[in-house]
Amino acid sequence: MNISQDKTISLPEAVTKFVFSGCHLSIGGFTASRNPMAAVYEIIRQKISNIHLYAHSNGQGVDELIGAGCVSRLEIAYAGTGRFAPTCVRFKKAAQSGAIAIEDYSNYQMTLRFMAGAMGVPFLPTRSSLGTDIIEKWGFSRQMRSEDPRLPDQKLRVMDNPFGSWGDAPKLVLVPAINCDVTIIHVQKADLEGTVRMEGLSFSDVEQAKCARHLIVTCEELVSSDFLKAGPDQNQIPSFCVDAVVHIPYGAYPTACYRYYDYDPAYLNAYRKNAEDDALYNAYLEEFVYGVPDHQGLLNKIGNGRLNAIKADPRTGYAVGLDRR
Amino acid sequence: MNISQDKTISLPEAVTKFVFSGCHLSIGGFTASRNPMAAVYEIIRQKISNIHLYAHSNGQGVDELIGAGCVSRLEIAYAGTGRFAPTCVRFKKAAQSGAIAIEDYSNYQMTLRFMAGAMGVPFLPTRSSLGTDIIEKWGFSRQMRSEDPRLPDQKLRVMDNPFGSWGDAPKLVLVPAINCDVTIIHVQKADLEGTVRMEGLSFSDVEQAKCARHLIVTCEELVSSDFLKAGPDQNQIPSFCVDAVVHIPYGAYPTACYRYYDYDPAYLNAYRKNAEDDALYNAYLEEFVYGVPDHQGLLNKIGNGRLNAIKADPRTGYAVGLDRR
Amino acid sequence: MLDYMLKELMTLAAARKIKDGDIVFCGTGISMLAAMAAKHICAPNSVIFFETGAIDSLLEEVPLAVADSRVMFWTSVNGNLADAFATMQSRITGPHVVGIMGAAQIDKFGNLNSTAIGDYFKPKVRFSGSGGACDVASFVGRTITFMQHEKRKFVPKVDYITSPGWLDGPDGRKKAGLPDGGPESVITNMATMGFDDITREMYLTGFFPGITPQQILDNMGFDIDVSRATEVAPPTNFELKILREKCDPQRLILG
Amino acid sequence: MLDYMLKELMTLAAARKIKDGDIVFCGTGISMLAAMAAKHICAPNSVIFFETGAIDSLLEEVPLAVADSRVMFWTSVNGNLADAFATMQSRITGPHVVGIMGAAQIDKFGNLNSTAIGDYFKPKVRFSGSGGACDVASFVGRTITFMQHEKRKFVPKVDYITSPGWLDGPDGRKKAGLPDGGPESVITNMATMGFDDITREMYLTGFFPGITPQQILDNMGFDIDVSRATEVAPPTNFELKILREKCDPQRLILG
Repeated sequence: MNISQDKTISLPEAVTKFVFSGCHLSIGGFTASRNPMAAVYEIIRQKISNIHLYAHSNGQGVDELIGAGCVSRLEIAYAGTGRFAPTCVRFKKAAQSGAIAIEDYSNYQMTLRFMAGAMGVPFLPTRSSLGTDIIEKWGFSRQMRSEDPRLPDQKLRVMDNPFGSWGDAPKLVLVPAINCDVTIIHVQKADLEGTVRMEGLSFSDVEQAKCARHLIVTCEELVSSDFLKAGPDQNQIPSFCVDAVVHIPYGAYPTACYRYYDYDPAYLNAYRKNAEDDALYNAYLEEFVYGVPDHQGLLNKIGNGRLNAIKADPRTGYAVGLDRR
Repeated sequence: MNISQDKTISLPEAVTKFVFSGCHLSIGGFTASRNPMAAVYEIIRQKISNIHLYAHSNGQGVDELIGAGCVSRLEIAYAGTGRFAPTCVRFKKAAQSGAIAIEDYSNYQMTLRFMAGAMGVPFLPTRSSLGTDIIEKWGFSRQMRSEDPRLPDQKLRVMDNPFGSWGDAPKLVLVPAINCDVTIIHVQKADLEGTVRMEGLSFSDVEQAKCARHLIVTCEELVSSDFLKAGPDQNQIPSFCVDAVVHIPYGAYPTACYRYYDYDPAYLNAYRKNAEDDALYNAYLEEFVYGVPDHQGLLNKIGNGRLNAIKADPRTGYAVGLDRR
Repeated sequence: MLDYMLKELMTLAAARKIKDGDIVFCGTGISMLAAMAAKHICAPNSVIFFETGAIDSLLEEVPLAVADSRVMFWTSVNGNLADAFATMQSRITGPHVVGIMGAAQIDKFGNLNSTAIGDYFKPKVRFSGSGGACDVASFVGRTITFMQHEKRKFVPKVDYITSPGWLDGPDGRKKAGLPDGGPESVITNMATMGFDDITREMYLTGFFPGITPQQILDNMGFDIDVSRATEVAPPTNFELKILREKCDPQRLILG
Repeated sequence: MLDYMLKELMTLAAARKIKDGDIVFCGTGISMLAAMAAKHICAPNSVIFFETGAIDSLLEEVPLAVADSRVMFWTSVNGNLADAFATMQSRITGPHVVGIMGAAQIDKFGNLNSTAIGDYFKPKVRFSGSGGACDVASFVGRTITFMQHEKRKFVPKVDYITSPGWLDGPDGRKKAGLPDGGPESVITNMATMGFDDITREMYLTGFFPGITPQQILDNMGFDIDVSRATEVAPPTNFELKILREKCDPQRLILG
């Protein structure tokens, strides 16, 4: 909790302060949209390792953290980047080689787990996954769980409806809350104190934001509090949930940020190609992540031509007619 | 479920079609704001009785339905109308005389119960009310519950945390879902199909709307779908949840509708005074409810002078400087 | 000596207990005035929020209900009930919330009744019910309760526990499974009271100028320790100015 | 006879199964094209929605992911994941939802694997995982699954049940505690299949023009009843026009 009226801080400082080796981290966004990529790249540059990562359907951010060796354990529902990578490539390799421990949930279950953390309850119930291997197969063993106080003792629990036939749901799956050390989300607008406005779909970013001990918000635009207060129905996260505000335009690049820019098909396609080959992938990391001092360095390398091509059209919020092959 | 593209209907028709004697009804709004008062008065005029009513902190609407004898059972967290009636008067009389059966919950519990219904789960957990009489004292007896399939067998249940020490919550209170026959909410804007935009606070109207088998939306303004689609981040209820759309300006009067009009202190103060005395109350009902053919009739009786006095100021959304003594 | 009303001192006594950075849950009436005054007096970075979901409302005019349109104007976030109560139940934000409440009855452990006097099933007097009070009292770091100082309100045993205080003593909340936190103080038209760190029993912390501890005891249905009490400082000129000019210029609440 | 691609017929075969008033859950790719086509062909009052929370998106351009900005533009409601899945789990709206999905493996009861081939703990091939698929398959009234018609995909037993079909037969879902509803049809590049009302086993309902039931069986890892199958009607001129001109004019999905 940070009660100051100006929570702005540089991205390297925010990452150094709140993200640490072994930390439990969750990142916002969905597949190729609003991933907090600037923060992801900074985590990679700071060589933070052994991260326990939570996401629902986060694509690019998860894959780059895994590819760079930052992640040791992953709880996830879906690792794909839309048509650019129906299954994230470095994730797939890590799963197949056993390089990281993975535990699978459904999207709703991950959302409910973040929501339970945000609500301050140890679990929430759902009817999803009854009869499936999501219940049967635990990615993290019972022993690993019992030895680690930062994991619930059980992946999930099936229980009989304690209200009998009420609600016509004889059995429920209880999914345990996630209370992570830090969540990072990238949003369209925030003020100095950290009040957040997301535009378009908010995915599960609000629940992820509120379940974390610390919250880093990176934003496209730093706006005045008065600007946000003139339209409070559209703001989602109050300042008292926020620890750090980082103003970083194109902070979701190469994923999309609705009303600001689209995803960059050229980057994502090249990424997938590089990801297929270890040597190419190392060269990618050297050039595009370690080889630049910061996110602006990456943007400089990409160049104004490509950034202009993905600029959002004001009417639709995306780059109309963008070559997406 | 109504799939037509024009769900508009008159208020008498909507009430006749969906609200029936003995039905389980929930009404939206909070104390002196956005109560669906036009619908409440229409229910009274149609002399629908024996209603099982659900609300969280609904004030005026609940009190008028009780006062007119429409309600036999009530599940509620709070029956007050702000400073105009810290405890609703007809509610108080009915409770003290035993005229209606009342079961008490907290506001969060009622909200979670509507939410559970909306989510399709039989219960949700909370830590609220542990150690209190909200758990100990059931307004509806075990026998009444076991005889009525439309009530859960238990008011609520206390359970040990099935995830042990996870979440630092050794015990949870499980509150049962509400799935009522019909919910009525009054909103600022809707289109013909029923997509809803509420402005300002939405209270628990969204959860109440989605937990009901049928949903009646009364609205200040009927707007085009294109108008709503130009700002979809601000719309809360999709059309497939809506059965009937009723265009009824001042539909929340005498309670407030943010950005349209304020509550009417003169009406609410006179109401409280009348409510204290059975004869005065009957005279009130005869004159202001039964004595008018419809909501417009009530507005005509109130007159333009008073309606103008409560007109919302465009900057603030309420009637600045209104005499509220 | 300044001329002030008891209601003003009550409000200010509560305001003084709000710490910078607190997230302040309040209802309407003097609890809201206390929260507003605190922002000007001692806790500039405190945030006022309402159970209806409004956060950091400007409050150009005094709202007469927590759902009043006046709480919706110029806020940081207009949310809903689910959001508001989750903020209080949350293990991260909840401990930073101070809740200000009222009730019809209170006992020595700070348990509150706002539901019914007499038998719940045949109430002599029925009140509004919990509203959010039970939730707040269950969840948040600390609560401040406003009471009128009357024997019938300070009772050995409340007729109905609507909102949990320390329940039956030191381990009451823990045994019931409630979070840490609980009643911090009670503020009346005569005195301020706290709860002993060990026994969790109510004790007198302050008596208002011109009121003796004995007068306070005479107006309660149970005895409390008065040995630790000191006189409550009267309102300062600055405090009164804030309260009267910034918080309730129309005197809708102060009267 | 019209010239058409198999992918076009697959898409239209699914579109024809959507009823007016259905709430259509879809992913990207041909499932979304099927939903879009249905609105023009047979179900004008159907509503397309995405697990990301977008309802009734205009879809001026084809999205390449369900979180694509293209699903956020000109919608009825921009919600979130919690809303979207609650709509499907709801006892009121859920039965009206038809979910269109895909998978890496399917068995005769319509159970789907989109997680891993081989041992879950040492996968030979790892896929993306459930995403919302398990939720949809658990909750909604009926599902339509797109598959490539290959022996290695139609298997006697899926390596991992990601999304529940009829589980182990007629009582499978009931025993597991799942809601009513379940797999309705499977559409491949060769055929359409349904599930028997009694046995819940897959059977052939239609074979694409030019394909024989035997060819279909030759490309499956288990036998199915083919006695009830008829030839699937080829795309009409109108259907093709809708699909090509209204749904995917840039041929981003149809290729």
